[in-house]
Amino acid sequence: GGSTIASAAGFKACIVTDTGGINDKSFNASAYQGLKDAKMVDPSIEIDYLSSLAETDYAPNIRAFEHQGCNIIITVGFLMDAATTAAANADPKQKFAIVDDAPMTKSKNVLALQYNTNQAAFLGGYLDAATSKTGVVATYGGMNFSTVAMYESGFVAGVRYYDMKNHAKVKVLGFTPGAGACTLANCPGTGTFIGNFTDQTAGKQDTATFFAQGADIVFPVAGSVGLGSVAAAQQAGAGHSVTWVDSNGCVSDKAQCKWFNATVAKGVEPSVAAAVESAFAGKFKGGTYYGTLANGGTALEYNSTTASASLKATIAALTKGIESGNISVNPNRYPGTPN
Amino acid sequence: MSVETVEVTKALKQPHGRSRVIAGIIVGLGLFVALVFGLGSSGRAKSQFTFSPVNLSSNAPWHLGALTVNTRGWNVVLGVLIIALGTEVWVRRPRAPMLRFGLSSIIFLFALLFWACRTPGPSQIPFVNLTATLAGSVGIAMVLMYGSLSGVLCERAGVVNIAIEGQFLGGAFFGSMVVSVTNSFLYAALAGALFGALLGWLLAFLAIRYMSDQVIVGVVIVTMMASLSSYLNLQVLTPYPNFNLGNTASTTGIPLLDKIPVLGPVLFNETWFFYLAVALVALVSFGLFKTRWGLRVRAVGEHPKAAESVGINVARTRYRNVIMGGAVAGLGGVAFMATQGQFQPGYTSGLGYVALAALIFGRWKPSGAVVASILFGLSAFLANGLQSYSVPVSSEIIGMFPYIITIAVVAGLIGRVRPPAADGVPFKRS
Amino acid sequence: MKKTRVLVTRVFFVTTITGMRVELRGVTKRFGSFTANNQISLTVEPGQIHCLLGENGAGKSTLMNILFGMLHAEEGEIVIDGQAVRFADSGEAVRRGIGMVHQHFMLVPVFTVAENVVLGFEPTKSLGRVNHRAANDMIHELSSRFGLDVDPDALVENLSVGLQQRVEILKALSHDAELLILDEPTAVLTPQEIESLMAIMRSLASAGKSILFITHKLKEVQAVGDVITVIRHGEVVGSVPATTSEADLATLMVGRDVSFSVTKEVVEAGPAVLSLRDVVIRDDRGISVVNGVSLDVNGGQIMAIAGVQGNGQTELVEAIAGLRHVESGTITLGGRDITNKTPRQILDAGLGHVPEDRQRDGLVLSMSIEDNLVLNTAHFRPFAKGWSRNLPAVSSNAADLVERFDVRTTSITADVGSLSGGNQQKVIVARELSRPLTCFMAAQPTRGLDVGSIEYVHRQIVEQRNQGLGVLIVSSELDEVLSLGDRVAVMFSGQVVGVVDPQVGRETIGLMMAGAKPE
Amino acid sequence: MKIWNFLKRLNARGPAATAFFALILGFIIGALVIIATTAVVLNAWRHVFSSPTAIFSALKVTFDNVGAAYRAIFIGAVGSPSAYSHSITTGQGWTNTIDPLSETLTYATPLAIASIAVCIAFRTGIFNIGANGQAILGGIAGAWAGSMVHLPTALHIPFTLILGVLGGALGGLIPGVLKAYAGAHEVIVTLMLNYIIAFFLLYVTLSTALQQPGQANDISRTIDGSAVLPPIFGTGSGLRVSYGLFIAAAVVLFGWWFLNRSTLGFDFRITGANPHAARAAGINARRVIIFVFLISGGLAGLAGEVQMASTTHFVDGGFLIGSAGVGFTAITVALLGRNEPMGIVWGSLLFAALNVGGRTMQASTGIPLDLAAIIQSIVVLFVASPVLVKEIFRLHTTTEAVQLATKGWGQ
Ligand SMILES: Nc1ncnc2c1ncn2[C@@H]1O[C@H](COP(=O)(O)OP(=O)(O)OP(=O)(O)O)[C@@H](O)[C@H]1O
Ligand SMILES: Nc1ncnc2c1ncn2[C@@H]1O[C@H](COP(=O)(O)OP(=O)(O)OP(=O)(O)O)[C@@H](O)[C@H]1O
Ligand SMILES: [Mg+2]
Ligand SMILES: [Mg+2]
Repeated sequence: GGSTIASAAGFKACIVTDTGGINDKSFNASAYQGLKDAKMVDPSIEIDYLSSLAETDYAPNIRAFEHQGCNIIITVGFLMDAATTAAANADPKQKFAIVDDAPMTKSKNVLALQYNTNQAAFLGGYLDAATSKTGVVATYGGMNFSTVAMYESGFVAGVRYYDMKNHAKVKVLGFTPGAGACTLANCPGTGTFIGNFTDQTAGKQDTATFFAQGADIVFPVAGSVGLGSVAAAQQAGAGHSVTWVDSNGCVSDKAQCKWFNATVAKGVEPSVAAAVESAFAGKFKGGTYYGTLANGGTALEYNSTTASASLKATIAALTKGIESGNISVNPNRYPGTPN
Repeated sequence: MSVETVEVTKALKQPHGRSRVIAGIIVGLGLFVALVFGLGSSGRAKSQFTFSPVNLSSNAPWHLGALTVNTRGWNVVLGVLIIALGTEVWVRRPRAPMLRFGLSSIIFLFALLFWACRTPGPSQIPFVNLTATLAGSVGIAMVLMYGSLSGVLCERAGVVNIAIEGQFLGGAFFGSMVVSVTNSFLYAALAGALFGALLGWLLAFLAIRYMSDQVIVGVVIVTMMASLSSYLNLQVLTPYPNFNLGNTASTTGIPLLDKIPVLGPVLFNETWFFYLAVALVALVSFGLFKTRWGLRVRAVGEHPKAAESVGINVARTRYRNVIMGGAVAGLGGVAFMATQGQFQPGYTSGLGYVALAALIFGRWKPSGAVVASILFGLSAFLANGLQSYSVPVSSEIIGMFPYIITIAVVAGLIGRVRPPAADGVPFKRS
Repeated sequence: MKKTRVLVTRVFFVTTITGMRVELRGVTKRFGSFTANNQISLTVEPGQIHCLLGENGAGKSTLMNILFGMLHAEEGEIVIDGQAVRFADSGEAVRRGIGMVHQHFMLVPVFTVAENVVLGFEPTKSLGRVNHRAANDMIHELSSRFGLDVDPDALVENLSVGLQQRVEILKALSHDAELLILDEPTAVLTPQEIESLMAIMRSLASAGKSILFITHKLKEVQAVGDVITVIRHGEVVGSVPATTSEADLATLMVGRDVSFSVTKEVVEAGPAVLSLRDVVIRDDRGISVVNGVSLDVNGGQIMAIAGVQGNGQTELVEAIAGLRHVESGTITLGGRDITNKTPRQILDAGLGHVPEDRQRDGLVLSMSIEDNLVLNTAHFRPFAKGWSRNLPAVSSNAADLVERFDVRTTSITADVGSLSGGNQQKVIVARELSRPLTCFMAAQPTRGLDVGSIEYVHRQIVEQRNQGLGVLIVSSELDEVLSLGDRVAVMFSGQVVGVVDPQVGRETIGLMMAGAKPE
Repeated sequence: MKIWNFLKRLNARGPAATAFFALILGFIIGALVIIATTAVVLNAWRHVFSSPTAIFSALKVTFDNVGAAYRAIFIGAVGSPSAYSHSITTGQGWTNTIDPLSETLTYATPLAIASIAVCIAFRTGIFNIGANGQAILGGIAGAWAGSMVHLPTALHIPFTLILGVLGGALGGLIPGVLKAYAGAHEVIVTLMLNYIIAFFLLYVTLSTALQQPGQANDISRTIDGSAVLPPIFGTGSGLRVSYGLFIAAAVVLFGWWFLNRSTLGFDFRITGANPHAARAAGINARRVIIFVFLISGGLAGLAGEVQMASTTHFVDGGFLIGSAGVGFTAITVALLGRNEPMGIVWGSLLFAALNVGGRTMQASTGIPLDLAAIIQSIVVLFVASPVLVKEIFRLHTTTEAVQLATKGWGQ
């Protein structure tokens, strides 16, 4: 658990997690990790967390930290948008950073951390397409949120790009991009969505279905639901694998490492750490931070993938291309392989 | 007297009113299938059945190709089939109309799948894999079997065990810890069963010794386990992640049998938790209805005073059964964990309560519980499976299906099936 | 045949006609502050039929349950053939040769006769399987030995009460009882069945078995008893020979003189207030239990329906009260058709109803006396003002009725459950009679009541009749029917065998109760 | 021993005392849970094996940790004594001082309402486990009325409240009808409905006009200011306790009147205590069952509405889900309050204090908030078994086991 009773002295960075708690092996965990990283860099930084059991806890949790004299308060997720904005307006001197959310109303003392995950997901899609034995890969989401769909859209783009470049016919199941580009404001698309971020059973069943349809790699964008995919891969046996999201699967979940071939990471840790350090250095500025491949705000991390050195080289090249903007991550730019 | 007996058996037909309602609903389903899924789809549309199992390593020597059928024709046939079931209920008023209802809803879901995977059509997936579907359902069905079997043991002795969900959670939690440490599912199973038994004892202790309201105690045990497991998850599993490695049990195929097409991979290539469940069902079934033990248990559940008057120790019998029931439910939790992997707070998502419904559906008989579990398992799996076909129904609505079916079944049944007479009634030693 | 013999004898003690001498010494049993048995001593000799007589709640069943090991006495001891014994549970009592037929049957309805008889002492095969064959053989053997035949494979729930009782007796005998306890076995039997039961008792006694026989019916005591022990409020008030006169016995029981005859002044019958026409009713299992009953109850007249339990009276009463669906036929109350109307409508039409099972249908035991006295009138003035209850009115009403109907209680706010059976009955009668009525209907109005209370309830009923109210009584007590009824309708298997004048005498009516048409 | 005798005398008064002792037991077991799961404490005890003298330090560590936890709960729920003395002497900083109390009341408000809902059902022999689902429906209905309909405050607040009630009543109608006409056991039906309603909540917040514009997430529109239940001390104060408190008070009064003084409530109690007698007394069981569910559901819905309108002002996919479920806590509160409206007032204040204080405990000691829930369920286990409590404390009274008459499956 968190640290011991607060002392107003010294610099204090605090995080209010949403109902997922700091053990969700997803962005609550990553955000907390970001605080720890910051403490690594500068041990004089005190850190603390509060997890919320309900939306009604957000406001009081934030207030509790204000009373404890936290210098910067990190909040996680769109649900805390309202509470954060309210608190921010009530106390303009209090610094806030909110993870993975585009605030409805901007405020000077709130830094919104957002991530163009489709860039790294593009690489993930390319990797999976290239390493798939069956020529079928699949993805599914927790709920059809733009933050979720953005991963899937990038993933599909990556697969299609692979097919186009290598005249391959790798199919991708589970997500069909809608017309138009995918932005954090709006990322159109339809496909398989579990309906929540917790029901492992459903995740396992959908994954089993995908496997039954010939897929051998699955890319779940659904928080702990993804663990169901891992279970399914274990049962389906060798040759089946999972590409993980948000935070490195082999770190958050060592035991399962061999089932993860890679992780499309959302750079929550570095961005949160950066926010804290800037505040510590007194250089904090409100506004929006966009995580990209370029600034490490999103990245493809290899786990147990069988990818060859040459493939990794190609992917490195693609990374450059995306950073420079020469390669688009919009799936609609590439012809898809019809199912 | 013998005359009366005859009359009674005659009288056991269901009352008109309700059978007709059920029949109406079934026929409605059938019409919907025939019209929407059948005639609704274009005449050219085709749907595919495939049979090859997912796990290629245990792939069978056989290879069944895909079965391609005309969507419209096939669904019309299925629709007519359902309608037939409905009319049978209407006319014959059979004793188990809800069984017909269960079958109809399964057929309905299959028809829906066929319709969803039709080509040309919106779905990316042009086929339904029967083997995978059945195999997946068996996973859930197994857990439900453990749950409802636990229910049978408790309620036949006259104690309502509504805490099954809690025993699932407890079993899953400790099972997951033990297996993570010892890497042996045997120990995990023992730990889970032990903890389940402990919860069973708690229920028995309060319900029998202190005559507390069994339903209340049961529900509170569930909430207690929910909060306790979530608490321990944060206090123990977070700091020590290798207490929750979440390795799943491997399947062990039964030689030869697992080579049978379709059935092989579904029934004879399972984890030993599944085989154990089947064995337990057979065992309890035999015990309850053939042996002295069973006769006495049922007497206690039907008329405890009478049992006591012939020197049967009601309290002891109930303790024994409720504790056994708890152990079985705990096992169920481990079995669940063994197929789902890593423990998450509240990840049994109400299966324990569905198991109760299965128990009622199965008329407090182990054999009935099996049938019910399979029906519920299938419906739950199909409902989830739907999400991978882009059906024009939002996933939230689809998610409701299994629970809606459960309610329908329970609503259709209670008052017609007869629970043990003293079920849930505390016994005061005169 | 031989094989099964072996089986039987292996499981059941070999019958030895030795007889048994049972002594109770200073037995005392308390329930909380209430003493149900106080220093009770009595002796049963081998081959003796020993009768226990006493008011309701005098403590008879309690005493028997102690002897049978189901209850444990605070003081005193049980001595069998000279040696003191202590039974942890009734199983031990049974093994020691004591059998009991309980006042409330101890049979599992969904089990077969055989299963019920062997329960607790099951003959088994390999793997602990129950040996049904051996069980059946054993039952056949007993049936033939004591002339109690019943189909071992029949489900008990499908048996008539009389047959169920046979099963109880078989059960007791099957364990080779030397002492047989019969707790009010005759309450639910036809005169004929009672006769055969008494024959059985005599034969058992002559076979050397001792019998403890509990009943409220003085005639029976005199018919079969050797010795009669009378208990009042938990204490033995005397042991007397069977030759003692009814009057003396009654006085012993109640502690004062009791008048058996009900004095009825002559009132000429008014018009019909309640009439049934071709009424047909099905029971819960869908079997038609009342088929085509037509009947008229006139004002100022008591129509008494006689008949053995389970011949449709219960369902008939429920149907009249609107608690059971009428398949066909019509019921009119005061000229209004009340067929299949709701209980509410029927109550408002002026039907007073004293239900057969008072604690189930008549009272809410966990509620106060005053609330129970307005159970079905709480919605009306003066007990309600708009949507609120008028509690002062409720209390004054209770105070008044408790006084008028002599309900023995400490306070009107006490739970009805804490009242004695008879007083509970008085509460119901008081409630029903305190409403404006067209017809008063009472089912088994004095079942389980002692002579004192019976006397009181009867007087109330006759009073109503004298004031011109139509009264319908359903009773399985022949004496009650004869002493109360102006007309007696006898029901058998769902039909009215005939409506006769009570003067025709108990034999005729007894025969009619067994189905014989009146000549 | 004086205190002991006092307690015994208290206990002679019956139920209240049972609850009191159950509470003590709850805290004791809670302490054991803390001890068994806190590393430092366990380490301290491990040393005892090596050097027995270490037992004192071990005890100290134990008491420090447990003490810290429970102190935090108290401070978080009631406020810190020092703060009070400071405010009293200087008259300053009252807002911060009473903020904990305000939070406790804020949490207790919907809890009390929902508990009355559950209690009325219990007293009729019906176990409404679906109160939570009904509360969610109430919240949804309220969110709709508050955000999609625009009215002046004077009309808007009543309108949203009524919609909340209707929403909950609708949720109650389903199990009511199924029980009355099909004899379906309410426990299973309402349990399943809770899951269904959770999905429905996601559906409306994701796929209907109620979804927050410009949001792809499962979050509803925010209700108009005119529909918000305003804080008693004004928005500026930062104290959240709202006028919903008075609604709760009204509901408690209603509950008391309904159960003890109304004719319909009398019918309910008769039906609950003895359905057969009720039928014979001309009470229409079906009507009663449906009314119970309408009233119970309606109140539950009101609870959800009040919670939404006085705290978050919107609903989202997690509204009252899981550990947040006021409707579930309400069951335990109703039991704790022995199904008496006054008892429920105390019960909800107590459990609210536990949850609110639990937040502070988690903040300052890192012990998870779930501990509060654990303590609560243990308390109820004991409350449901008064005889056990008496045996543990060697007390002799006449109070019988809780009479809730939840029926078996029969109906
Ligand atoms: N189950 C019980 N618990 C507590 N007290 C009881 C119980 N049953 C009876 N009593 C008390 O014992 C007293 C005697 O009850 P009982 O039923 O024996 O009366 P009774 O002798 O049968 O009178 P009646 O002839 O009117 O039935 C009653 O006043 C009653 O208060
Ligand atoms: N379990 C009990 N708890 C409290 N009081 C009881 C209990 N059982 C019986 N009594 C009371 O003890 C007294 C004796 O009851 P018992 O059944 O022996 O009377 P009885 O002589 O058999 O009457 P009846 O002729 O009606 O059978 C009654 O007042 C009864 O109410
Ligand atoms: Mg008796
Ligand atoms: Mg009595």
